[in-house]
Amino acid sequence: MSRYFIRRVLSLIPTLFVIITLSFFLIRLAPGGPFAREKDVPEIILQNLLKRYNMDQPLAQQYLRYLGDILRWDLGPSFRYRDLSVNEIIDSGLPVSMLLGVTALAMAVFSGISVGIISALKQNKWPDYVAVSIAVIGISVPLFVMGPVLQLFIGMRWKILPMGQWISIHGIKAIILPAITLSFPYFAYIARLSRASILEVLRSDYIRTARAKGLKESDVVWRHVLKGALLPVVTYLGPAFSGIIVGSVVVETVFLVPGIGRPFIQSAINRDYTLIMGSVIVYSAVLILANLVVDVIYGFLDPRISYK
Amino acid sequence: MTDDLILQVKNLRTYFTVDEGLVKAVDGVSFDLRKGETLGIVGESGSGKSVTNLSIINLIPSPPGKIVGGEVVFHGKDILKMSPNEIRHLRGNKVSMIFQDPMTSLNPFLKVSTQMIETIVLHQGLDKKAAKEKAIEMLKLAGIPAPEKRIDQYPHQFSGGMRQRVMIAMGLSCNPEILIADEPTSALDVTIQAQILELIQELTRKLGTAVILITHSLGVVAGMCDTLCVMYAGRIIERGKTDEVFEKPLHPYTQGLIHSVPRLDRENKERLYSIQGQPPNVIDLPDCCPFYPRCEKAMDICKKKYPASVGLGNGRAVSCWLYSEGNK
Amino acid sequence: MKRTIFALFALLAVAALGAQNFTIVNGTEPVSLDPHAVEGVPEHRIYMALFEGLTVGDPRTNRALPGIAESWSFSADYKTVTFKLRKATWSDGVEITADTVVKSWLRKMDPKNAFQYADFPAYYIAGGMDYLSGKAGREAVKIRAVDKHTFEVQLVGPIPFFPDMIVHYAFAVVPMHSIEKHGNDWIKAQNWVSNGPFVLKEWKPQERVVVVKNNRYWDAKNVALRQITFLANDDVNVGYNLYKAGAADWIDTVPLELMSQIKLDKNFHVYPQYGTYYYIINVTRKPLDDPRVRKALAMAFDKKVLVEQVTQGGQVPANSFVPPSTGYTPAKGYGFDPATAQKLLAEAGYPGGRGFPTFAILYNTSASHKKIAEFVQAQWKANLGIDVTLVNQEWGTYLNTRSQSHNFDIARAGWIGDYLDPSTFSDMWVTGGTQNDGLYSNKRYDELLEKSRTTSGAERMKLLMDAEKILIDEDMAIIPIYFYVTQNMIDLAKWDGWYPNPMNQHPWKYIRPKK
Amino acid sequence: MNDREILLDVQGLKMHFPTGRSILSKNRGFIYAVDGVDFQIRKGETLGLVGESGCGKSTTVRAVAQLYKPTEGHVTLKGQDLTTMSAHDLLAARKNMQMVFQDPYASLNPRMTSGDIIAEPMRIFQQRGLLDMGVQERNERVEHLMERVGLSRFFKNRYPHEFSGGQRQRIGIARALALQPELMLCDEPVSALDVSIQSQILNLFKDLQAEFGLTYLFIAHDLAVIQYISDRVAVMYLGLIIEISGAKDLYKKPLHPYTQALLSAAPIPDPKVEAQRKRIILSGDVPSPDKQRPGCYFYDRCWKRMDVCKAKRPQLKEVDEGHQVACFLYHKPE
Repeated sequence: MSRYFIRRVLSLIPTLFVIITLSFFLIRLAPGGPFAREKDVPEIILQNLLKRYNMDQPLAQQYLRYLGDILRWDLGPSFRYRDLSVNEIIDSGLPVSMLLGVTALAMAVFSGISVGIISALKQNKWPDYVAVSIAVIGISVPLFVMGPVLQLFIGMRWKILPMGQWISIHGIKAIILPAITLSFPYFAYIARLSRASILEVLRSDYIRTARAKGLKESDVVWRHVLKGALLPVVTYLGPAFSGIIVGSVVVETVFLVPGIGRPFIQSAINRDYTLIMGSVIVYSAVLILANLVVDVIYGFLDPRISYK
Repeated sequence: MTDDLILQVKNLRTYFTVDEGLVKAVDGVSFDLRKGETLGIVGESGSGKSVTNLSIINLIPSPPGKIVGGEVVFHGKDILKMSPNEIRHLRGNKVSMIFQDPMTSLNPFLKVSTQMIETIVLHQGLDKKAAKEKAIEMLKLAGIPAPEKRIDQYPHQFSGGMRQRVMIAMGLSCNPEILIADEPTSALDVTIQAQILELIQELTRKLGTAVILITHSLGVVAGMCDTLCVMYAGRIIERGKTDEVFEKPLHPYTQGLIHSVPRLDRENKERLYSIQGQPPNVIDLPDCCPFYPRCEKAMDICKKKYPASVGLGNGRAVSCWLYSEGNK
Repeated sequence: MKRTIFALFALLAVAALGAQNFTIVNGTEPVSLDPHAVEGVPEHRIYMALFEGLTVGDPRTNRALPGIAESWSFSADYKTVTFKLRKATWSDGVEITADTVVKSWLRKMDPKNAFQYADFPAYYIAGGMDYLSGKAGREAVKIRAVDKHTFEVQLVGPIPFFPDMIVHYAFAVVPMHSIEKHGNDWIKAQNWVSNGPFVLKEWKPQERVVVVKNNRYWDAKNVALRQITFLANDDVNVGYNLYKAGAADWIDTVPLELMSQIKLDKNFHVYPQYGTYYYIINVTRKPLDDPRVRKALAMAFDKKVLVEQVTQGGQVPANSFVPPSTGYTPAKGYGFDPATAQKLLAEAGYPGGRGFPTFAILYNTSASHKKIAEFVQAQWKANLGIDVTLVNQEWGTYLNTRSQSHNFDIARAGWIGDYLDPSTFSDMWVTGGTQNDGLYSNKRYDELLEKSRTTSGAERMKLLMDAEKILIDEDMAIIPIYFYVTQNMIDLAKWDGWYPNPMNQHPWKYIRPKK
Repeated sequence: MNDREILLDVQGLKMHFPTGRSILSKNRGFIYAVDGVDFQIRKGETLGLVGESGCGKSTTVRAVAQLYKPTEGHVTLKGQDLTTMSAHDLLAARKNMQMVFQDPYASLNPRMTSGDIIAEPMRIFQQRGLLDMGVQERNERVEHLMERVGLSRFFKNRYPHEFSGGQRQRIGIARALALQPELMLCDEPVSALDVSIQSQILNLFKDLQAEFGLTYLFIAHDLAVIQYISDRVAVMYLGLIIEISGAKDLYKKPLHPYTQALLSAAPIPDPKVEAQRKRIILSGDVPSPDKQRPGCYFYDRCWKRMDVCKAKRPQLKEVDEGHQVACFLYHKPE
């Protein structure tokens, strides 16, 4: 098991190397550059800037230098935010996004599974209809509508929770609305997923066996249904986690959360090469690690899978 | 003789509502089961044999299924009128089931020990340790080598035959009075089938358990069963002692069935007999003999009314107008 | 009775205290807090709170008021300016001297630092370009500390508006002693030193910048606000919601789709801005190389309808490129005149638009640019019978197409003046100019501009006005569409010292709660 | 019978499937699904292939049909070696060799009508220029085929789901017949069918053989079915043929201990016979074919095993006329 784990972690390195190499050259193929402005930058300034960021060197040399820096976990200075290195931007934003993301994912998983269970056990009765409707709303209503609506009512009208800004101002309460908003589509998806898979497991032969053994329905559900039914949910957690960490731009904007999503999106618009690279690396690493963790959890849940 | 009667199924009817209409999966099935008896229920797919047996301990998935009538009298009490609690007390305890596909009938996520112990703890009130000992003992009886070790494994670590042994051990762990075996060997190879059938026979004889064996294989019935019910389109069309039914099948369907199977012990150089036509569509079946479109001896009356069961003594009965007094 | 009055006073005090904190939704995350490294409006607002240059902008007119410089005087030829510095200190008590100013400006122009906008001072200060381009050392730059409190600049020509110009952050004076000590970390809150009415309290990237009153500011007694919070958010709707919820006191953009409702709000202030929205024409491409065609295009859509029905935000239809300002009357240009337009097009060889090749309008992806382009497209089709396609590109790609490859026919553009003088507009269109994306070239225009650099006063203005006549009335090198307006929301019943102005610059030291 | 031409000749057929999970892991394993199989089928003859699941009988048929590229060995159909052919020649050769599958539902495209399904092989051969047949002619042939396999021609516009299992298998057979093949490879064609339908289909196979002179390679796990349909029977165990003989001979006088056990395990639908039968109950399960063994593959479960069986693998040898067996009980190890 641990050997498997180590091997998987080591296999990150070539994967990341390929991703870094591809991204490094691909982003430089995009038209425009980090110093393009609506007010054109005079040639003199441009030359000075290129020199300052070593972009006057041949591309291969820049690439090797970048690889060297990466090995020392130095992602370089941001081209746009002159005072900040990419490391600093990630150091300040990633923990926020992590906190928000983990909270949101926890909410999504907990409520999604609960609703999925209720919905499946009461199939085609009113709790199921209610749950399915909520799930449809969750999947179809975009975050940039969901967020402001919550803001408007809970934050502005009823003043129950802060409508925006982060922990440094409002304390832990600040996390609730953005987390709910962020979790909603994931919650909805997990609810649907778990409903469907519980229904499928409920129809399976081994549940018939469990019932034929005289087990109480609650034992059937808790002991026999859930473990198998939650496997698809676990599989979904990998992409969900990386999506929720890096894909929280809308929520970060709406609720003024100083996470990593906004600078990452901005980096692409600004052609902030180093920050783009940083975001690609972080995103890939989060995705790969999340999938690894999911595989490990999967291995614990499903005895048929063994890791050698 | 009557004292031995442990289960009486009377006019059982289980219907399913599907988009296309009403499926009378089981439509007026009656039979008796005596202590220690092995009863075979033979029929082709869709004939209602499995639904019959799930209905006995009220395990019909509802919706879409519903037991609409009849009685299942177990030791004088109608199971169908019992509370859910009472039925649960019967299931796995007095009445056990084993199923066709041992691959899917055990929970792949739980150790064999967990699955066996929970039944024993539930019905016999043993503590977990004693239950585990009992479970090991049952596995040993079921012919599983090194049961102390294997009990802590997961189902996927067992072969198909071994899994069916586990199912049998689990099914018999609470000394049930009735073991319902639903196609227990259909998914297994011939040599494994022989092992499992022998095991069922040996263990139930030893424990005095009555067996309802559901199968589509006439060969399995011939070797295993004392009595036999032949089902067609949700009804029992013929029943009797196995020997008698095989020796002198009365219903044209039974006759056809027996003759259409190639036999190992004979040279089948002449053409096989075969029943013409297709199995009936069981949705919205009219009240006629469902076999008449395929029957070589069909008469006018057959398409108008379903023939009542005619008792011929010694547990022999047939539902066919050929044998109804009123018709002759 | 006494007690009641006391309680009333206490209440007022609390209210006043609450009102001494000010929050603004400041747009995008500032790229830096280092005044030399910054660019853009959000950064400028923070700059105005934290720093004070030699001069500061008048809150009403944006003209120069004394800052570090108590006073200034020009030489007779307007080529040399001498600034008299007041006795003021940095927030750490270190004195601000003329030497600091010299070092600061040299820092801005140092080619090694590669600061954006370094060309701005370098362009006007004698020797600046030589230094910036690395052709000469710092000694070439003609700025010097005459004595501890006297600072002298030699300019490339007579520039009477130089004091107005240096309100811009490109001329910031920075605490060189702190920079020398802390290096790049000097902008961290714990190392913070500045000389503006406020000093940095905290900077949480992607979240907010908080500044508090600088008690060592020379005019501290006239600074009313205690704290200003700059929220980093550029989503119009989020900003508007924050404002409506009372979580922000000032926003400078509003959601377009709510415009009809917002227009009725008494706290919504629209004011002409020193900026123009226009279409650049690639004058090297046929048939756009024909001035008659360009004029026909300019005359063939109704800007009045455009601003009233499409942009809706109170923008002013523009027939000239340079917005009007004191002493400058813009070119007359051409209004909506489809008949003449058709005639011109016919003269150019395309009667009724027949035979006119299809060309494209390029714009960066945005709903409002798209709406405008669609309007123009429809009007050109209706009034000239010509077909135009629309091409939208993502920001970086669009910039590249417009400024590097020049691979476009007509492209949308906008220009906001850096300082309140027509030259910030006129300079763009000289042959080979950096901003000359349409590749326009007219010898006479270049000559007039060149001449304007060595003259001053009304004569200079005349030269610039004549130049624009060539640019617009004769050549129609670009198509002006409308003058930008500022669209602020701030409750002026609550806040004093905030005045609408063409540069949309509102120095913080004047803003105070209304009594 | 023996004087008839050999239609299919299979020599040294091996089919090994790699099980290594990733290209990085070194210890790649193999499933030795078929591990050296030889047999011939003469024209008009039916060879039954019988064995338990995992013995390699399906893989053998698929490798013969070139659905898998055999690891080793040669498959010669009408004198042409299929394993060395070009793709185009192989397609042409397929005209003489068609398959019928076990699951008639899974092997029929649910979105095609039965008529289209039956016409499809002809259509494909037409497209490739291997057949010259007008649309009219093709339609007539489809109708003729449907009638011949016992389906009304009026059903040709129906979709597979509208048919019962037996009827679907008839569609599958009609499709296989479309190109008038000489050899039919039948992979458990009756296993999924109910008893009463099974006999109909078995009779159909027999009738078609008589009418068209077809040759069958026929797989089933039901020994009685194999006995009924086959002229000769080959018994497979763990990827090898362990006994091959005329059907009558094999059932009367099975030689290999495995064949004996297999036959004795199969139930006979007659209580009187059953009551008197003695079963040879084999212990244990069929081992997984994931390793090659030096000795007899049946050694672990054999009740007549000898020391030599563990060390050496018996080869298939003729011990009676037309009756070959791979067992040291009948011939000495070399």
